[in-house]
Formats: sequence, C-alpha cells, structure tokens
Amino acid sequence: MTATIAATADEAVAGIEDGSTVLVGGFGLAGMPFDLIDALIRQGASELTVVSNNAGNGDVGLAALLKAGRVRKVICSFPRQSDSYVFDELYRAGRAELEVVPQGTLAERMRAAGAGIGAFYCPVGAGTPLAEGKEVREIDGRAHVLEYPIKGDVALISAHRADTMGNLVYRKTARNFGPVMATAATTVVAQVTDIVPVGQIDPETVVTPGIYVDRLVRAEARRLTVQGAR
Amino acid sequence: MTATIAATADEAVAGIEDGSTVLVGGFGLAGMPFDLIDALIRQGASELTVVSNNAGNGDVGLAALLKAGRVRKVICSFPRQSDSYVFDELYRAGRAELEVVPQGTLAERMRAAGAGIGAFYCPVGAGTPLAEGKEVREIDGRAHVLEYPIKGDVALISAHRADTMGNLVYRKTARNFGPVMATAATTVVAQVTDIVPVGQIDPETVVTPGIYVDRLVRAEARRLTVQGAR
Amino acid sequence: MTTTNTTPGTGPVEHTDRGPLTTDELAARIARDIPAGSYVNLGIGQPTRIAEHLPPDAGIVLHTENGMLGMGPAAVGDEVDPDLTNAGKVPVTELPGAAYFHHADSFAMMRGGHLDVCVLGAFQVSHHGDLANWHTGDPDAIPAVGGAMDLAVGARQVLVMMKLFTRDGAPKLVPACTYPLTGTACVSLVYTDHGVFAPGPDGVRVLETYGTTVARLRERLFVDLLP
Amino acid sequence: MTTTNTTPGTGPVEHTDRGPLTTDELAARIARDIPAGSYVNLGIGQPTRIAEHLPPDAGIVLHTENGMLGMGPAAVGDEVDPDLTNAGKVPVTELPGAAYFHHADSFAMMRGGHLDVCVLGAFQVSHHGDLANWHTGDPDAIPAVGGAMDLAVGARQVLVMMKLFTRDGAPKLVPACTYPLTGTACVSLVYTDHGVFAPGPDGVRVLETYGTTVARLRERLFVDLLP
Repeated sequence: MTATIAATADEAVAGIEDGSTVLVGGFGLAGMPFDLIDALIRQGASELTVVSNNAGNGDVGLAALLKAGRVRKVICSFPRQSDSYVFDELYRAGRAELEVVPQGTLAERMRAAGAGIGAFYCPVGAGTPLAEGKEVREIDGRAHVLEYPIKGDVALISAHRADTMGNLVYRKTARNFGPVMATAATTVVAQVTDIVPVGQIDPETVVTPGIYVDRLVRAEARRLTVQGAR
Repeated sequence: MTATIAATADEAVAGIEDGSTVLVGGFGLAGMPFDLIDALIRQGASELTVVSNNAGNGDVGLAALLKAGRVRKVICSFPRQSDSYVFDELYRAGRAELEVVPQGTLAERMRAAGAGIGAFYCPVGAGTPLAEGKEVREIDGRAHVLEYPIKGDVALISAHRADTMGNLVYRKTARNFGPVMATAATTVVAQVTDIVPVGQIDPETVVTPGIYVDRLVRAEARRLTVQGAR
Repeated sequence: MTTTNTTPGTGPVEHTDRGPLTTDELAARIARDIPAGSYVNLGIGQPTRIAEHLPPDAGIVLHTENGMLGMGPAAVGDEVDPDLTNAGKVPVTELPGAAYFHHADSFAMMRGGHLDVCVLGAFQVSHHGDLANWHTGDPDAIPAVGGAMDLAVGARQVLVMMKLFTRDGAPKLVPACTYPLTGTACVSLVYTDHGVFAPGPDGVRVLETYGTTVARLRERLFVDLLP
Repeated sequence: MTTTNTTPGTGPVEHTDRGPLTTDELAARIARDIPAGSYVNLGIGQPTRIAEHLPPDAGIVLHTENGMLGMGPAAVGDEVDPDLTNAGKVPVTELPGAAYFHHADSFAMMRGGHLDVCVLGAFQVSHHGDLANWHTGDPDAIPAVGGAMDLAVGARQVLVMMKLFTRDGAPKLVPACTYPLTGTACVSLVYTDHGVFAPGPDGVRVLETYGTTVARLRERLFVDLLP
C-alpha cells in the first residue's frame, strides 16, 4: 500500500508494540533516524529487540532508548565504542542481551528477510566463536555457516528525499543500512529532509522504491556534530 | 583492476576460451549486448554454456551464436518463444542441453555468485518438477529448495553510459540482468552507448560500480525493431 | 484487504440473470477487487487486460518483473522505446513516481512478499490452491517457466484469472492438478467466467456465480464446493 | 598481482643496515606493494595511514565498507559532511568516479571477492594465516566484530599490518592464535616493523627483515621460518 505522510514523528511511530523487533538505520551519525528514535522513546514501547550496527553513542539516539530501559536485546556488529557507556553498563549488569553479528552478515540477513530467502550459507565467521552452535557446511572446499533472516516488525530509517509515493533517495554514506532495512520490516517508517511531489525523483535514481515505505515524516532540522568515534 | 576501453567489440571479447560459461544480459531486445555476441561468434569460442533469460530470437544475437554451433548448454528461464526456432531445433535434435531455472532464482543464483554466498534456501519451485533432485528443507513451515550460485567466466552486458573507470548506468527496463551479471563473472565486458570522462556520472546514481567492469566498448549504432514476442 | 464484495457468511451470490462473464467483464470484475493503493503484478496474457479497468485515481501501482514499478499503458507511436517493455516484451510507458531496478532486486521484491496482489493465468488450480500454469506436461514441449513460479510464491495474494472449463469442457478447477505444478497451495482466489472461487485447505468456497448456480457447478466440477 | 619486490627463490632480503620500520615506514612499505589500479580496503586504525603513501597517479580506488568506492582523504574544515564518513566514522571526502551503495551491496562486493586487497590490523596471525583481530578473549570485554570477519574472508589478498611483538615482547606471529579467531587461513602477507612474512600451509616464509636477520627472528619467534 502507498506511503502515508505523518504530520509528526510521534504519529509516524504510533502503534509500535511492546516486544517488537525494531530495525534502526544509520552508521554512526550518518543515516541515524534521531527524530524517530526520540519519538519511540516518547511512545513508550518496551521489551524491544533493536537491530542496528551499533548500540548507541553518548546519551542520544539509541543510547537514550537503552537508558530509558526499553531494550531487551541488541543485535548488532559493533556495540563497543568509545562513548557506548550506556550499553556497556546495561550489558555488564545483565540487563541487555547482545547478539554480535558480522557487519556484512547482519546486512545480508536483513536482505534475506526482505528477499524471501529462507536461509543462506555464508563463509564469514566460519571457524570463529561467532559460528558456535550454527550449522556449518563445506561448499566448494570452504566452510560456510548457515545464517537465517532477521525480520523486523518495524524499521526506522533516515533518507535524504522522498516523493509522496514513498520513493527514497539517500545522501552519500548515509545510505548505509536504510535500503536494506526498508525491505526487511513489516512497517517501514522513514524520516526525510524533504518530501517532493511525485515525478520529481528521476525513476533511474530511486534507491528505495515506495513499495517498501509505509510512513514518511519530515525530519526536524538538527545540527549534528561529527565525531571521529568508531 | 580498473576497466580498459577496447577499440572494437572484437578486442573486447578477445581470449574467451572454449568451454566457458558466458552470462549474457538482456531481456528480449532491451539490454541485449548484440555487438558483443556478434564479436563472440567471430571470436570462435565453442562448447559454451550460455546463461541468459531466453535462448535467442529469430536469427540474431544468441540465436546466431546457437546456430553457429558454439553452445553446448543453455541455462535460462524461458527458452520457448514464438521465434525461438533455432534453439527449438537444436534442443529437439539433442544438440543443446537445457537447464530451466525460475527467472528470479536465475537472478538470485547469479547474485549469490557475485556476493560470495555459498548456497541459499529459496521457496520458489518447491513441490514442482524444477525442484526434483534438489535438497529441500522446511523453514518456518515452508518448503525451501537449496540453490547454488551460477558463476560466469565471462559476462557480456549492455549498459547505457559508462565513465572511464567503468561505472555504469542503465536505461529503463534495459537494466534487467546487467547489474547482477556484472557481479557474477570473472571477466565482465560491457557495451555502452557512451563513455564519458570520470566525474560525469553522479556517484549517487551509479548502478554498477567500476570495480565490477573489466572491459568497455562503445556500441555500434543499431536500429532495433521492437517486437511483442515473449 | 477486501478481496470480494461478498460478505463472508452470507453464502455465494448467484448471478443467474445473465450469462457467463466475457474476458473483458472478468478483467473488470477482478479490477474491482483490487484495493486502492495496491502494488500489483499482472501476468502475461489475459491478466494484462485488468489494467484497463483499474480506476486511474485509485493509486494502484503496477510492477513488471523485468524491473519496474509504476508501469503505464502500452506505448503507441513515438512512445515506443526498445529499452522500456513489460514482462511480455511489449513496449510500455512510465508513470510519474516510477522506479527502475535490476532483476535480482525485482524478484527479491516479489519473493519477499512485498507485492499486494498478482494475477496469473492458469491451466489448472486444485481445490487446495495448487497452481499449474507453466507446462502442459506434453513430453515434446520445451519447458519454459519465466517468472511464473516466483510470482506464485511471492505475492501476498495470488489471484487466478481463467476460464472455468477447457474448450473440451474439462474443468480447470480440479481435485489435483494433472499438469506439472507451478506452486503449491498458493492461490487465494480463482476468477472465472462462471464464478469466483476461494480454494483452501478444507476445499473450495464459492463466492459468486455467473450464468449458473452452485448446484449446477457441483454437477460439472469434481471438487467439493463447501456449503 | 606482485605483492613484493622480492624475487621468489632468492630468499629473504635482510635489511640490517637500519632499525625496524616506523609505523609510517611500514605504511609506505605496504603502499609500495599495492598494484596500480587496485581496489583496496584499508582497515580502521593504522592501515588507514597507507592511503597517504599511495601514488596519486596509480589509480588505486579505496573502498569503505559503509558504502562507497572512490573515497578520498579525510575531510577538513568546510569539507566535513555528517553524511560522508569512512568505516571508522571519520569524515572523509569523495573523489571523481566515486560510487555509493548500501550495506548489503557493499559487503556483497567484499564477500564476493571483488576487492583486490584489504589491509587489516591484528592481535595475532598464525603460521598458517589464521587471523585474530577482533577480540582479546578477555571475559570482561564486550564482543564487537564490525566488518573484520567479512573483510578477512572476502578480499583476494588480505594483508596484515602490525608490530611483530607486543609491548611485553610476546610475538604476534604465532604457531596458533590464542585470541578468538577472525578468520582461518585468510592472511596472505604479514607486514611488520621487523619484517615481511608469508604464512601458508607449510609454514612461514620470510620475505624481508628490517633491523634484524632471519636467524635472530628464529630465536624470538616460536614459528617455523621456512628456509
């Protein structure tokens, strides 16, 4: 069904249920849907499983969601950062579960969910602790780990521009996980800098077709400070 | 390694060996690399396995390659067309092997080859004759067929425009198999309408990054007649 | 999604004041069941004609598996562009809001369950919703499947558009397909000239009849029509 | 690909007229082995410094796994753009001929073997080329892998840039990694301050030494250095 345009971020995240799996786009600050995360904190859903590359920085965004006690489990590639103290404390206190997934396998598992692939054999991680307990098969003389899809109930992503049908384009490396997560969740919410009339995005350049996008909201102007933190 | 620009289609297809697996782009006329196929016929490699959506139309392109007796096996989704008489005759005479693969599985198997995925479980074809002899596994209550990658020695594709680094953009539905095949072959040869200096393709709109492209050649002007044939 | 105007529980609507549906009427009948705002794939052949009956203001977006959303009507005259065709390789046009993508992305979209509806022709549909539409089983036929199996598995609702009987009068809604299968238990609704049917694990529910009654269909079909 | 200037068969080149390589010299040494026209991923940390030593006219294209080919140097001043960073989340610039893509495509590119070279830091490398660079094994450490395992498996040539010994003097080129593995038998060459090594199924071949000799390295390492 075609995308609806929400008046506010609160409207855009309405209805997210306790216990949901929420895919959260972004890599560092680039592509991080700050408005939607803030709205999710206000919305109040708890016992969430959050799937994202990291587990939050400083006191904002995912870290704030974690600090508010809404997250039961984090599935990510790289929780440990110089300023990931919120997650670190919760994890050490046994109050947040963690599943570490190699970054590319994380992306590929979400792609599989979006692409109707039941499982796939992946060479990454074979022979390492991250393959423990997983099925391994030798294909063409190389060990492969069987990986299953990660499907979200909701995806919260950030894009550069949308048209009113929900077609999205991104900007530079802020593209990162957005296009993949948009395919992998039941309800996809995108915050965008700009919403333009249909026909104003060149069909050759659409990165996420509107079919994947359920709700759009204009992002609030926000001055991001770029940090070199990993 | 960065792309080289061939002066002629003959130069672009030089070195293709007997017995190679050749991925051939295009869907109908759209995206069909006619110059490269013609050059391949002149080049003379034989005992080829051709992977393409169809098995040739009329007397041109793939049909001409088949007619020249160079093809041992065709892997495709839809060989039978109103004007696929060349293939039909060879097949009925037992002079060409055929592996029929569902169209999306054909694309996904090539994607897997390009993406380093060892194999994947796919619901398409389960319970049908095309799953015969294949491993089947139930995942989430649904039967899935185990599918293996299709890797090419060479891919012959057609794109709209390239820059001198080999970055490619396509035009409309002529995009079809090109971007996937470009990831799935050891040597990728693209015929393009236009080769522009580096910097003249917007990095946000590149569909096939130059890393995938080995050889480029300008396409000859050609007046294609559009047919409604399937 | 409302797939029919028939209220569940009220039993089939028998249109006996008219004959069977013509192909054009059948296309219009199916078009009526496609909700506004849907993403839809219309299979090659007769289902293509459904497009002519979709209300232009309903915001229904057509997918063509060769790599496009927002497909417009067939191209005429100068609109014809060899680089822009549908899955049947017929030149088409592009509507505002269209998007192009490659084959792997297009079939990922389909297989991943993102299309609301696809409409396919069929040789046979079983009472449990198995579909046979790619191969006659003739040993001399050259097998060719195209995107049929991908579509059968992928769309949220797979609708079939077909005549209920072959030219020889044999039913095409059958207890078990005798032709090679395209997919198993994948068909949601079967739209035919004589009626609309919902196959399922328990058998076939009749939603509507045209120019006939459930009772008469019971005599001609070898499948259990649920009361 | 010529990975070293050392002609095979001539044995290791012992640079005894100088001390071990500085980090900067090591970066330059690795840069010298990267062929013109290569597609290269430089891991987070010290390998990033190799970029400064690549000849600008060699047409080497840098990949960053967060979704870009054609990455330029670190951004300064007004060039800083929050939407354009490298895998270490440091603001970078874009070179002509760049391309952006999403994470699944980026790691498909990596896993599919399309990158010619990647250079990674390491805690340990085994004599068979096993790599440990993601986890110290400290039970109190929070595990975090990022793209390390994907890179270790994907690039055609995985080069390691590391000091040969820890601050405590323990060798990092070892018979078997004691830290948790990142990948098995994946390292092609190990570039260190004291020498360049080629691990393999038969053991370690020494290609060059800096400020030391093969004989002296034999005394300090517990791996078999092939003659």
